[in-house]
Amino acid sequence: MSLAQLPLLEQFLLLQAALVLFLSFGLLSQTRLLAAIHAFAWQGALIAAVTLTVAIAGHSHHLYFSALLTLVLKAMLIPWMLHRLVRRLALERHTETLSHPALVSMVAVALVIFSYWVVVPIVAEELTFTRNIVAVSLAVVLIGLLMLVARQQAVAQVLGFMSMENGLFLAAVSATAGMPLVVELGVAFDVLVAMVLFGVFFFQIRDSIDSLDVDRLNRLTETEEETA
Amino acid sequence: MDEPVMLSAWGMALLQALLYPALAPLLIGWVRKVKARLHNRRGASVFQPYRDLRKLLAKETRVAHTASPLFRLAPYVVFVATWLAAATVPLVARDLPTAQIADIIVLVGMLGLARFFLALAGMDVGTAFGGMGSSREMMISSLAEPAMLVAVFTLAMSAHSTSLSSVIGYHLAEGFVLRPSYLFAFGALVLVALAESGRIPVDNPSTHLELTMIHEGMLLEYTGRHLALMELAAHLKLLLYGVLIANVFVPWGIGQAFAPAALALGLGAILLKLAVLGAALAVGETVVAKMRLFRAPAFLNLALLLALLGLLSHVILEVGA
Amino acid sequence: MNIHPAFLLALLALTLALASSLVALPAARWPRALRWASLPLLALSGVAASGAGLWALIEGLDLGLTLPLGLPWLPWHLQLDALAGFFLALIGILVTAAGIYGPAYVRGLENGRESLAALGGFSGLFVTGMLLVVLAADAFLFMVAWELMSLASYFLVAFHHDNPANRRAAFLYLLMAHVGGLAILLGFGVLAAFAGGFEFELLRGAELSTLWASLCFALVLLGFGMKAGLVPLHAWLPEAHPVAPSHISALMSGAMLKVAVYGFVRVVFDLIGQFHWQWGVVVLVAGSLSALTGVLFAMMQSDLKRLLAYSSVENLGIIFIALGLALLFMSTGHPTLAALAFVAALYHAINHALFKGLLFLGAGAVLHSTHERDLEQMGGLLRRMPWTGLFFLVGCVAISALPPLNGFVSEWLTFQAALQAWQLDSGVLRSLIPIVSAVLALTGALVAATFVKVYGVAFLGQARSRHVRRARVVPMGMRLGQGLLAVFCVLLGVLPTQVIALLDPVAEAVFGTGLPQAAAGGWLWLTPVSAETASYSAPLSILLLALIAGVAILWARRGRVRRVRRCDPWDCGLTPPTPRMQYSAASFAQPIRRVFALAFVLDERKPTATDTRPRYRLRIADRAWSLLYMPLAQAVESAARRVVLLQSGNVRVYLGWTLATLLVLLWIIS
Amino acid sequence: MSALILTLLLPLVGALLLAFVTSVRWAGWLNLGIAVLTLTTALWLGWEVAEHEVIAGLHFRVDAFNVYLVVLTAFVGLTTAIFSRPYMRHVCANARVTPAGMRIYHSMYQTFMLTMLVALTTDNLGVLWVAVEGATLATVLLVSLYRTPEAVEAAWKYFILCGVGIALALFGTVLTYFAAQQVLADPTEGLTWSVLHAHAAALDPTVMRIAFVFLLVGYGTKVGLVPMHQWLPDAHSEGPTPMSAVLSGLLLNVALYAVVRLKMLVDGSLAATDTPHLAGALLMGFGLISFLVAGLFLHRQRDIKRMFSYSSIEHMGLMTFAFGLGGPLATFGALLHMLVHSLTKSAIFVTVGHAAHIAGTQSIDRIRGLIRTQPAVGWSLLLGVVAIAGFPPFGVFASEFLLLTATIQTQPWLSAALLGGLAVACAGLFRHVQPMVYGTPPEGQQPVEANMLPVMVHLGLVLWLGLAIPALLAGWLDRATGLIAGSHLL
Repeated sequence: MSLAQLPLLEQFLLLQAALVLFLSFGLLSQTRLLAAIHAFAWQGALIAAVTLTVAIAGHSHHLYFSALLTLVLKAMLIPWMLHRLVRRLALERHTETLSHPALVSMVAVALVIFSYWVVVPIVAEELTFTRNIVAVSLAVVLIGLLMLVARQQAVAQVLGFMSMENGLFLAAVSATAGMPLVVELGVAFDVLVAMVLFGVFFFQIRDSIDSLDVDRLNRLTETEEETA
Repeated sequence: MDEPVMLSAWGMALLQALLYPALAPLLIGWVRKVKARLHNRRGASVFQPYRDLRKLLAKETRVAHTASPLFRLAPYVVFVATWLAAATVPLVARDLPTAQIADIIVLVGMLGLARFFLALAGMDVGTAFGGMGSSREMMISSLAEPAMLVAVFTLAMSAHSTSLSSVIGYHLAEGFVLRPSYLFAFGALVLVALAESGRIPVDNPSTHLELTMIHEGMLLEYTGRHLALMELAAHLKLLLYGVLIANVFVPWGIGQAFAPAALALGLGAILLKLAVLGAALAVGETVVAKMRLFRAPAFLNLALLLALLGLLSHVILEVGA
Repeated sequence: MNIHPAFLLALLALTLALASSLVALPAARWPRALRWASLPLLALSGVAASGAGLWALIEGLDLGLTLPLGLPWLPWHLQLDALAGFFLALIGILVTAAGIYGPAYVRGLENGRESLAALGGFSGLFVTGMLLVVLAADAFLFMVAWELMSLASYFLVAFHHDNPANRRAAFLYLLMAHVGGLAILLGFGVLAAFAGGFEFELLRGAELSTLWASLCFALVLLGFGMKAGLVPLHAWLPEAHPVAPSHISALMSGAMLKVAVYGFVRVVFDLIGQFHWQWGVVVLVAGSLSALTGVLFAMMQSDLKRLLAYSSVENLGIIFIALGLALLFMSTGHPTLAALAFVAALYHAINHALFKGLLFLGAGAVLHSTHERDLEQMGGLLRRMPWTGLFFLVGCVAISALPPLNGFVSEWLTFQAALQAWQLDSGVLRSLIPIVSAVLALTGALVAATFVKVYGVAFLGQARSRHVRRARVVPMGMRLGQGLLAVFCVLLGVLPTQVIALLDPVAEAVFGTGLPQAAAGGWLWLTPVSAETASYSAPLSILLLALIAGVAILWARRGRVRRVRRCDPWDCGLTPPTPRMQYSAASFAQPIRRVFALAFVLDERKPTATDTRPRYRLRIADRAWSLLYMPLAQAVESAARRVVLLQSGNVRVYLGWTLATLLVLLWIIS
Repeated sequence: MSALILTLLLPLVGALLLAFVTSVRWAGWLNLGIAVLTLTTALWLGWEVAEHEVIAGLHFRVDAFNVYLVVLTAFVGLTTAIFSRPYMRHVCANARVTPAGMRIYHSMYQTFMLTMLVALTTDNLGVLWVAVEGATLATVLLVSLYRTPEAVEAAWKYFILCGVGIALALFGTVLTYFAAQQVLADPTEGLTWSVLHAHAAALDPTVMRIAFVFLLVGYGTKVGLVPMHQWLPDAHSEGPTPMSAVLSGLLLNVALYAVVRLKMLVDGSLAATDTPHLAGALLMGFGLISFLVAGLFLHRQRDIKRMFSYSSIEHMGLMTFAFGLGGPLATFGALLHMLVHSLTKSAIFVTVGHAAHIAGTQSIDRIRGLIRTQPAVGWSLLLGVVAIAGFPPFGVFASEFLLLTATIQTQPWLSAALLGGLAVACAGLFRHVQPMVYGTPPEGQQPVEANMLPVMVHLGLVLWLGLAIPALLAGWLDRATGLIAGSHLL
């Protein structure tokens, strides 16, 4: 069925999903840390919006709560923490030079197509709409992973990781109208703790190799020949 | 067999066993005589070997300080083993219990035992020549023994038996058949016999030239009665091979029963055969030259090859499944 | 349930062996625990085992028993039938000898650095393992016992672990034992897949297609052949056997290799229960190859124990030749002949156990009193250690397959079996078997040469080094141990008919027929097929030997001068020869080395005329290494070198792997 | 039920308490005490489960499959605590760790135990996910405890890789939930394993397929399946030794446990489709690859702890393969292998800790002649390796026997690969271990005061399991086999 036949709310949902996807492209290609963090915050906000929309659509109350949760956590708390970290690490001016930006975004596009192709076989007519959202969120997840692969800056990697989480939230909310509350809370808690730990590790890494370039974390390897 | 026959059989067996050492020197003497004639010499009497043995027995026996008890034990073992081996080969009569005691594989084993102690004795005193002799002897024998066994197997497989008397009986029973396998086996046995009894072209019984000697090298340290035993054992060995070849390939004339006539015939027959063989040996030793030691393997490989050919031709041509 | 006394005896043997390993543990603090408690217990266990084995043989028992151990649905199944009994007896005799011999031997180790607790403990476990393998009646227990045996012997090989060479040997041994064990395990797996269970009872009933049966056969041949040291799977054997303490070497060569033979017989002849002439040919060829290679390399060795180890390879080859003949005859429907070959194999198995054990114990005695394993340093030991010299001589004569000792009987039987080839229909086999017997003959002759070298160089002549010149008679226990085995060598040589009467039930059990003709002519005459075909009377030949000896002595000693005078050696009138002028082991082997040069990888350094200090160096390598083992090792190494590229150290690469895996999987499933 | 609650509460309380105990001595003892109590309650739980098949309630469910893992976890937790008390004091004395670090260590130790137990006992896939992620978070700080550059690097890699993996697993979970919602009357139960298992056949196979891929990659990362294994050797080699022991002994098991639970669901939903054994095939593939690759890795090791972590990968691969193979024989073997492997491997890591102390280094080339320096340690290491290499009479042999025979019954040609892999692995282990235990020790290699009790107990148990499997355990394992493979063995 075509977009036009969908109710307005769902069209709105798809729009938001599209925006989320767009933002993760932005994250992927954004070289300035602070800007990337902002993009991430916006992504979080959009996820929250999506949740809210679904809540309104489905009148499911616990989704209101999780919308709030998402907003606070993804759009405010974590970006704020990252902000603080970046400032304390004196990385405000840090810009990263991507090795092959064009290639990376091409790969990202390919990933989008791939994820759609993967999800297509889910054939249940009334699901087409959710199916597409699953495709989008899968794309977001994969792009987040791609970002982890492409970026050598620890903070940027964390952003990629977090945007993966965003993709998960998107999927959870839009496709399944929200996970059970227990799980939501647990996940949120884990993410928060993870964020804190990331913060700790930024400093540990900087102390050990006085930089946050993960390519320089290459002591532990099997490849070099024995020096006996 | 009922008692009296049994007894007479055993008696015969013992007589025949005694006949071997009695005849052995004679064969040597005969060969030497013929050789001398071929060399246009008069040569010593045919009975010279007996006199040599008597002389050796009369002489004092000396043993090196460095020798161990085994050195004095060895001559007896060598002699006894060779004699026992010989005793199992039908000489004048065929169906003797001694032939039952040991078939042809045991015979080879007995000769092996003799050789084993002979070689050990050679190494005992700890002289260079002794060791050299033993080493070469074992090399030669390790090639000759398989050749001999395979040649014998050819006979055994066609006669379906490894007991000499059965083999001979089988041949007598089926009369004269021209078997290619026997030709090869015969050739192999002759070569082996030459090598094993230390004749030209492998070894030269009448030299003490250190580079060439094998058998003599091991006997260097022996004197007196020990030497006599060793010599006699060597003679026995030659006789044994002669009789083996003669009676297995040309069994006719051997005594089938224990009747005096048959036995006398058998004795005459074997003497005749041995005379011929001895003459042939003498001729061969005169015309052929002793070969270098490391040509000997080739010589024995030829023997082994012949033997195998015999075996295969038997399997392929004669059984004919 | 009431257990048959024979079985109780076997269990007692097991317990005693275990006990001996337990009481050895305090040896860490009190070294004497080994001498006074552990080894005597081991000897007792040996006695019990041989008793149980003989019982089973004489009565032709076939008993079963289950113990509440093992897997929940598969308790340990034990069995005691004729076959097991025979090998039980074999192991028992050897263990007894080792137990008697051991105390005096380990005394020499008490002030060494190695822990005697390990020695005693693992010796006990080793024996336990061997006995348990023979008694096992289900695949699981069999494998447990088998690997226990391998493992314990590994620790014994690694006993003198200060020497890196020994460690390498132990490593190689463990590795090959493990691979072999796994192969056997898979072989059992094939059987079990068809039988639906692991008990031998069920495995016997398994209906395999020829393909599967052949696969199973190949696996077990690989596994047991590896343990039995069949060429080219023998590489570990000459490395591992010599480095263990000598009484253990005796057990390893004498008993453990036979356990491998047992396993092969049990699985191939008993469990698989079908015979194909192709199998026979394979075994025959493998056996001949091992026999020839083994003896040739034995001839070339100058390390006494290493030489003995190589000769074990040769003897196992002979055993497998006989087994191959049995397979051939069975597959072509001649059970009686198969039984003949089989009996020959068993006979040679026990013979080899006896004389190889004896020889290793002798080598141990030499080692004990001279601390020397290198033949080139020995000489003249017969006059310094007369008893050991005598026993060793018996061993040498026996192993050289010379009448009237035991080695000859089994070789004779093997020949007799081979000579029945004319009864086969297929001309190919008819011509193959005689060639094999030719190889056998060649092997026999070379063995004689080898042991002339060993005895002549080590025990005769003059001492080649000071410490050998100072050699002393070894203690009573060690002499007893050797004597026991020597006596057995003579007995089995002189009374073949009785021994074969004992072996008959085994053949009966396996082929359903024994050797009815064997003693047809009375106990004096051994006539395996029929009196016309072949007969051998060891007792009478002994009698005649004695008789003739008497005659000879009388005749020879009637000369005028009776007494023997001592003098310097003549040696063609050279100056009194020095020890360095003697033929050395290497020089003795030189002609054969030259004749069979093809078999070896020779690295010979002859001194040149201008050498100030001329030295002759000779290295002989085994082709199996360059052809089989090295390539394998290199393959693994290079594979490892490639694989480690996975661990590049860069976290982004790792994440890339994760992403790639994810995508590939998604692609696969859609 | 109360037993279960206690079993979960004890570590929680312990974690909170230990976070505030400043005295290293008391912390060690307290840690030990809590471990003891946990074990007792775990045994109680086991007894209850033996009483009445299943204990379920409030998102928790204990059946035959996980109860023996619970007991095992508590047990290894205890023995490791016994070892860690003197060991960590030794470490602390060498000032490699600050007292604050020690507080984190002990608190996190209990937290880790908590997450393990929760992950094992929960019936809710979401909670399972939360627990496994929690385990990562709890251990990641411990990996970087020593603050050496290597440690920090290892921790970072561990964190990122497992974080990503787990995130993927969450996506899989979401998809499962998504599939569940289409069939379940009450969507909130969409993550309850038991309910899902009941309705497995109805779940949309396509979604489940995709979901399983994500779950496999996700939890597989934690299992240490090649090629997502790279974090494992780093984390094992750089973290404190007790951590390595529990990681290898427990965490990997739990991750594999999760994978198997989910495989059961997927099998249910795919049963009707044309690829009913997809999950099994994937598991077999990953297992075999991990097994072979890890075996090869063993040959190139220079760090003793890394080496044994690769051996862990190898064995996890073997178990994964066996679970993928399916069938009662293989499954029973795999369950048994889980048990004996974690016992043996934790014992080995404990021994390795002592060995490293003796030699003052983890570099294989510089550890020599342990048997001479300290026979107890040397022999334990040697015997441990013998056990892990699959020699009888140790239990690992029993399980490998079952695996191999099961393989040759169902997939005969793969058994060749197993044969080669085992041989390569055995060679890889012994070529490094022999020089370490044998030979003459270098100068200045001193014995240390070592408490070999845990090692003895573990190896003793493994030996016992190799000789005879007690009826109770056999019953548990067999019921678990029934759950997983659908048919019993006994």
